[in-house]
Amino acid sequence: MTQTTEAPAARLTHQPEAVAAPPARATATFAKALNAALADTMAADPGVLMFGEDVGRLGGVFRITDGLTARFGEERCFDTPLAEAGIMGMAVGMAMNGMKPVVEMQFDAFAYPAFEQIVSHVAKMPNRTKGAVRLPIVIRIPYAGGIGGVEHHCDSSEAYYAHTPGLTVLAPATVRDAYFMLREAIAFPDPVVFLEPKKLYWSKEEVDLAELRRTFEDGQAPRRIGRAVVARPGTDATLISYGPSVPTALAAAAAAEEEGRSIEVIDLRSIVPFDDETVCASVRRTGRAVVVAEAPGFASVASEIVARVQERCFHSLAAPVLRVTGFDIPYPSPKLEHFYLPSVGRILDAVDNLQWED
Amino acid sequence: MTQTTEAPAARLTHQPEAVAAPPARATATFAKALNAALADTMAADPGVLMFGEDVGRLGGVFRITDGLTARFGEERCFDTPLAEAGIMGMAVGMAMNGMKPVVEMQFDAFAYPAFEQIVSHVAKMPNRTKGAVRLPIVIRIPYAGGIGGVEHHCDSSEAYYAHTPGLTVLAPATVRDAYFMLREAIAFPDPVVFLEPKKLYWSKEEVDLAELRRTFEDGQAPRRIGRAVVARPGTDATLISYGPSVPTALAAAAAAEEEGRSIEVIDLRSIVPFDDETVCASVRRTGRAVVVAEAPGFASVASEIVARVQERCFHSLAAPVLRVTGFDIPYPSPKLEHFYLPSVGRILDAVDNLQWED
Amino acid sequence: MSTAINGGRGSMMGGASGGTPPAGAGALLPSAEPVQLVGPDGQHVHDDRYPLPDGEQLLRAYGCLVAGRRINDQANALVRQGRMAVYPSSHGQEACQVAAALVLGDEDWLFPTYRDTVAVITKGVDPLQVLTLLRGDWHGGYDPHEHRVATQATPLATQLLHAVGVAHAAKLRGESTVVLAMCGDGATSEGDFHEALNFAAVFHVPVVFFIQNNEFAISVPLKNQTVAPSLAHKAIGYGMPGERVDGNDLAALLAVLGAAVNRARDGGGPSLIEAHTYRMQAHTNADDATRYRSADDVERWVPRDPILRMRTYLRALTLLGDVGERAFADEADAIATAIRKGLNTEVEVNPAELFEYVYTEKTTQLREQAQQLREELARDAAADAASVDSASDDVEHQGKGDQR
Amino acid sequence: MSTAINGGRGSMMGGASGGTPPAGAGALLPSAEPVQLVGPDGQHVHDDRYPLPDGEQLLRAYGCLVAGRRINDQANALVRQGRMAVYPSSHGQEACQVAAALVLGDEDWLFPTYRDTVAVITKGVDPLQVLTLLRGDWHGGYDPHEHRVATQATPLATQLLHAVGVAHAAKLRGESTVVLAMCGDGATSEGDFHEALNFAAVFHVPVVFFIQNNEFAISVPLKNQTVAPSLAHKAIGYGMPGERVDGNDLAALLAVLGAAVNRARDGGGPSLIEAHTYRMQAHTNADDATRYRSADDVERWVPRDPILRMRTYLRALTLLGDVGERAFADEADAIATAIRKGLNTEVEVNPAELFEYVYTEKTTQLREQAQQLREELARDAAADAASVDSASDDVEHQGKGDQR
Ligand SMILES: Cc1ncc(C[n+]2csc(CCOP(=O)(O)OP(=O)(O)O)c2C)c(N)n1
Ligand SMILES: Cc1ncc(C[n+]2csc(CCOP(=O)(O)OP(=O)(O)O)c2C)c(N)n1
Ligand SMILES: [Mg+2]
Ligand SMILES: [Mg+2]
Repeated sequence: MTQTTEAPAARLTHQPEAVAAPPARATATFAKALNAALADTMAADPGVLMFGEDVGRLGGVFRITDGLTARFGEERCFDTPLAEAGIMGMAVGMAMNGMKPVVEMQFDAFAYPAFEQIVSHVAKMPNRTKGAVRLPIVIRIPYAGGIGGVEHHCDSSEAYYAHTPGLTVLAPATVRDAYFMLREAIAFPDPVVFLEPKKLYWSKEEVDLAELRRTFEDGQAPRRIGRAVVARPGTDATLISYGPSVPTALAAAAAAEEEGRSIEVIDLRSIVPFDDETVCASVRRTGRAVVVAEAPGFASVASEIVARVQERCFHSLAAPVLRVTGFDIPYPSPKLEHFYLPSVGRILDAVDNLQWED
Repeated sequence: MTQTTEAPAARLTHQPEAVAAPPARATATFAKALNAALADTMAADPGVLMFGEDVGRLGGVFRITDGLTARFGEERCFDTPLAEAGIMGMAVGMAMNGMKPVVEMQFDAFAYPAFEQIVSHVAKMPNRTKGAVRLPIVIRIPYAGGIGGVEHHCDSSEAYYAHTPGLTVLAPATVRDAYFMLREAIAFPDPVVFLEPKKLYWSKEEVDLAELRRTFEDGQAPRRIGRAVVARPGTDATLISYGPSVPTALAAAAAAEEEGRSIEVIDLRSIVPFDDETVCASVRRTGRAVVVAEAPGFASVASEIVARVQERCFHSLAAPVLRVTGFDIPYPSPKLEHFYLPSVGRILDAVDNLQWED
Repeated sequence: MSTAINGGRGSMMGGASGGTPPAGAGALLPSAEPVQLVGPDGQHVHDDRYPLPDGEQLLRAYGCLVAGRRINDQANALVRQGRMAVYPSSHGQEACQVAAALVLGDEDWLFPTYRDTVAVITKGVDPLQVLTLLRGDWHGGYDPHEHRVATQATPLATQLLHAVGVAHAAKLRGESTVVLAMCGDGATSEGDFHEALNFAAVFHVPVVFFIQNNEFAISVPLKNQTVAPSLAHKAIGYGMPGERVDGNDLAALLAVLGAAVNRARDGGGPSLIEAHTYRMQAHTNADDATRYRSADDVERWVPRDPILRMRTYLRALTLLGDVGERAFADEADAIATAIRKGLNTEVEVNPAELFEYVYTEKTTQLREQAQQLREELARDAAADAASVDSASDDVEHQGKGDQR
Repeated sequence: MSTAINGGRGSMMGGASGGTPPAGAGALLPSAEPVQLVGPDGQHVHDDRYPLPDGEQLLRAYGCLVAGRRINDQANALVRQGRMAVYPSSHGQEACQVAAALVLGDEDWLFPTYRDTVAVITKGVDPLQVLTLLRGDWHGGYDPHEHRVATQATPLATQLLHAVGVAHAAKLRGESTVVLAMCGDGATSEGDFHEALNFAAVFHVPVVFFIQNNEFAISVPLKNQTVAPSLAHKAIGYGMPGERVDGNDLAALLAVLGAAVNRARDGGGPSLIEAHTYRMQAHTNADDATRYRSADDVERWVPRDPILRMRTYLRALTLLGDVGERAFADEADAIATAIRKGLNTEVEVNPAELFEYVYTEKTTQLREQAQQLREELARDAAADAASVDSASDDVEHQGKGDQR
């Protein structure tokens, strides 16, 4: 079954805000920023299509496509039959034939039926044809947990995509990045797996979406694909994170400050391509690093980050690079998920274990 | 399309041997050992079934199921319609209802249509039911490259499975292990992804398959699931490898010996569960390590090994743990694959880069 | 408390004769109109192929129908009260739910979806165990083997293949088990639906595929799902018979499903039954159905309610009187009360269990991780004990989760 | 050298009238027997719905047929000589191959499988580029946009969805493009087949699904693939018409496929055509068909050869004489010679290209890896130059690959 934004589970970490209430200053939720990015792109480029399950009249179970059918018509934003391989395969054909399809996989685990299409075609078609066929497809996936969702609704599936050459894998963590990165993804000539942390959908920032649009359309938004950002500067250790774990990492850094430790937090934003430069510059400065990610740790993106950092910054490291990740178990049921998710406490424990001499 | 063993591509690294010719001493190929393991298990346990595409009369495109239908009947070894999710899903139901299905996915990339069944059910059903439903399924996957295969026939897909909690992931590298590990996998109560390196199918060892059967059935074969093995002892550095890369690692160690370096080679055999003990004991002794694996390196099993080793052996390391893996590109076409595959030269280069003071 | 609302009895339809299985290719096509035996007005409609189940059977099934509706109502109430996260109601589809379970014997398997809670309970599973999933303590709350009811499948259509496997295994062992596998109209679009029907037909295994066509897949109406003459028309493409049935007509459902089960048990192979019904409520409580359909659309289905017509029919034949009605209502109340009580009792969750069932034997890695969590929780508990202020209750723990 | 064996002309069938599209649910079912217009004896068989294509068309198509057989023969020879790794031959299926390409115009797309090399060449793609895949220099050798021919799909049935997408995009832009998508009998069992047909029907897009039922999927005979009355019977389950055609009858194929293409172009939506044919050779040269079928089985199909009957027909009508036959044979020879020459020329592969097309713009990681390989190869070359003994030829490099 499927939970939607209207009445999320009682135990949600982030309660949805009443979207209708006009705020004193311009604020927007993560969800609304994505919605605006889609609308603005569709307005600007008639080749952009949005389709998937329930994305039409309903506006998607998370309302990310709210209003798009009404505004752009059923030919541009539409529901498909219930079949993910079908959605993905049709997107491949549309992209071959001049369109820029954006598809929504309703939840992370429901992208798995499309896995063959993603791995054997979306990722490989450009290479197979020596670039004669480019596939400007964006695969939007509401992903990861922390929303009290039932089984199959909370998988962190980024490793499957990040391991697959040919895919570009993004995971925004802020409202601004949600807007800019989705627009950048749709404009990108290659297929992008766009991971939307479900638990951040209702997070809010003071941003003016109209201003973001102008910034982007004026070419003033700096590139984010392949560019990590220092989300909080610090000097003693580096937390490397992305997507749903970034706010947790920031909270941990704030808590550490109270204990007198200055922690730098890096928000990767782009998992593939990976920004070695920003990450390594930070670790070389701090000499200590912890990778924070929600997916099970084994053979994960977190493993990759640890591997890269120790390969490249070995002599700067005062301690092994540690990981705070999900356990190597299936994502737990709602009442147990808080035992699973990386928490501030667990991150601070890892930081404590970075072999401090003092 | 599909290539079979009868007349493999002209440029194969390992040419198939004429199986019919009676050898002077008892020898067997990797393929024959797998075939014998299946036959012996089916003879011993009537609940074991073997099915998939072309595994019946044809005996599988690699002949691993040769003779099983003739010997055990069409009810025990049979062809299915051409649908991998169907094969996997039916196996789940059969396992729920008391059988021990062994399924063959014809080639690595052709297991992708079954990905949802594997990740959302095979891996999760036992946990979902608190152990009330166990799934003793073996998913045999002829995997990886080095055989001059066309696109989709040479993927190294182990990371997808190794990252998925609930799966046990094995990759034998020797004829003996092929026999023992397949038998152990079928006897195992949990689902096993059994990766058969295609390029080793025609490799040969002096083994007496009847003796292996007796050893196994007498309970004399030591457990291999979760147990790595030191394939070649050494003192200066450790090569950590599995499946198709083990022979390459061994060849590199042999070449290094000529240059005066003593290299230990570990054959993991079991990717999940991972044998930290054997691996870390070796690296703590040698102080240097290179991980060798054929899959693209990013977010791979190799990444995991690097991450674990540096987490656990940090203070024993004289140099960063390095990786020799496939590039982060789709598996190349036959005439280009030798540029992609980890080679002795590349491994020795990596060993050279382990910051030797001498 | 006996939780099986059919009292744990075996198949009501066992041995009852149903329609004769048709022979020949054309005969694989469904009838032009869905089979109906009792119309919305409560009158018997004659059908050559399907005799009306006898009054005794119908009466018993009617009791299950009343209980089924009560379970839906109670579950909805519990969601409103915050005791369950979400409930996909089968309100309006209870005739399908009840019939699917009642045509099966104890030796038969049921493969339900998330929406088929009432069917699962009718087959004998303890309601409280069923609702574990929705309460959020674990992914599945019952042992599938106990009543031969698979876990309620979320990934659409995947369970149909498991059903084929269970039937195939039974057939290989020469058992007489039949498997009834349920799915929705939306799920028929998935590749797994196709593969399941084809495998079942090729291996000629005893599976009855039962589609509850309730006209919606969340917000997507049937016309966006298929333009086939009917979903039952898909059957011929696999070489199995397809049949359509009024999904709000308990009598027709018992007859048609019963015949299909008998046919399967007698070695006649699989079949596909499409029930025409309607999802009267939102997809789940979290859904806002007003965004995609009007109250009028829903209103049209009210007179076709499955309980209403069966009640009219049974009362007209005086098989059902006030006393009987009261008895059924009391039975339903008892189940509802048990559910309410059970769900209002807080259940302890044990984090150690997270690592317990991933493998039969814990891997070294999971042993380490379990140990890590144990230590962390012990540290937290010690810290909590030390500081009166920072006592962490459960909600805190989850809501912020971030307190060290 | 002109490589298009139909001389790069547009659709032969453009505007030719075909069978009238049937209306109503029952009319979605295929005819009881496959449509046949010219029997194995070379005689015209009358069919009310499908007029015989005119002699001029048939003659031209016959020339393509002769060329198609020659291409299969030549490719098989090249595999035996070790110039190609493997070739999945369409020997015996050339009428399907040729018809699939000839019914399409330049604006139309063809979606072929690995076995459809002859169709690809007939649609206009340079044979040498087509055979790149099988020679092993790259995964695909031609630009799909040039002749509107997709890459030859290996993962079964996946391409059918791409075909739907291409058609959908064309329809949204109001173009008159039709897409013809091919697959085998085995591929119909895959979930993607189901999803593609359903999507095409729901979105009412101009796709003709063309199944070459050659009775085998590698070693698996049709009866293990389906027990449906025919594969074309699957069409009604999606609400599209299904049709069966003699797959060795070039005339019937041109008529039936032509009608389906016209229907699609005129907004009539998708359809499913099943051609009954036979895979006369092994699955590929690497396969040993004697393990699963007898020479007798194959022998039975020899008299039904598509070339034989069309030749008899055309010669009887004196549309084809010795001069014409010689001209066709010469054309076919020229193509075969070009292929042979091309494949006997060693092609340089450039390892730098490995990193070139994965992304439009190389990632930092790929730039690093490309650099690494460049350095490694430079070192190897230097080492080779230094040591006369260790000169690595290509085979060495791959065969052992392990020399430093
Ligand atoms: C593979 C997969 N994709 C998407 C979903 C999300 N989802 C849950 S229920 C649903 C609609 C199902 O409709 P239908 O099959 O008609 O059943 P109903 O809910 O009407 O009973 C969707 C899209 C899912 N559970 N599984
Ligand atoms: C998804 C997938 N599974 C398995 C294969 C391996 N395979 C290649 S061809 C083939 C048989 C296909 O049979 P059919 O569709 O009848 O086409 P034909 O070869 O007869 O032309 C198989 C099983 C594949 N290519 N793709
Ligand atoms: Mg529905
Ligand atoms: Mg075939």
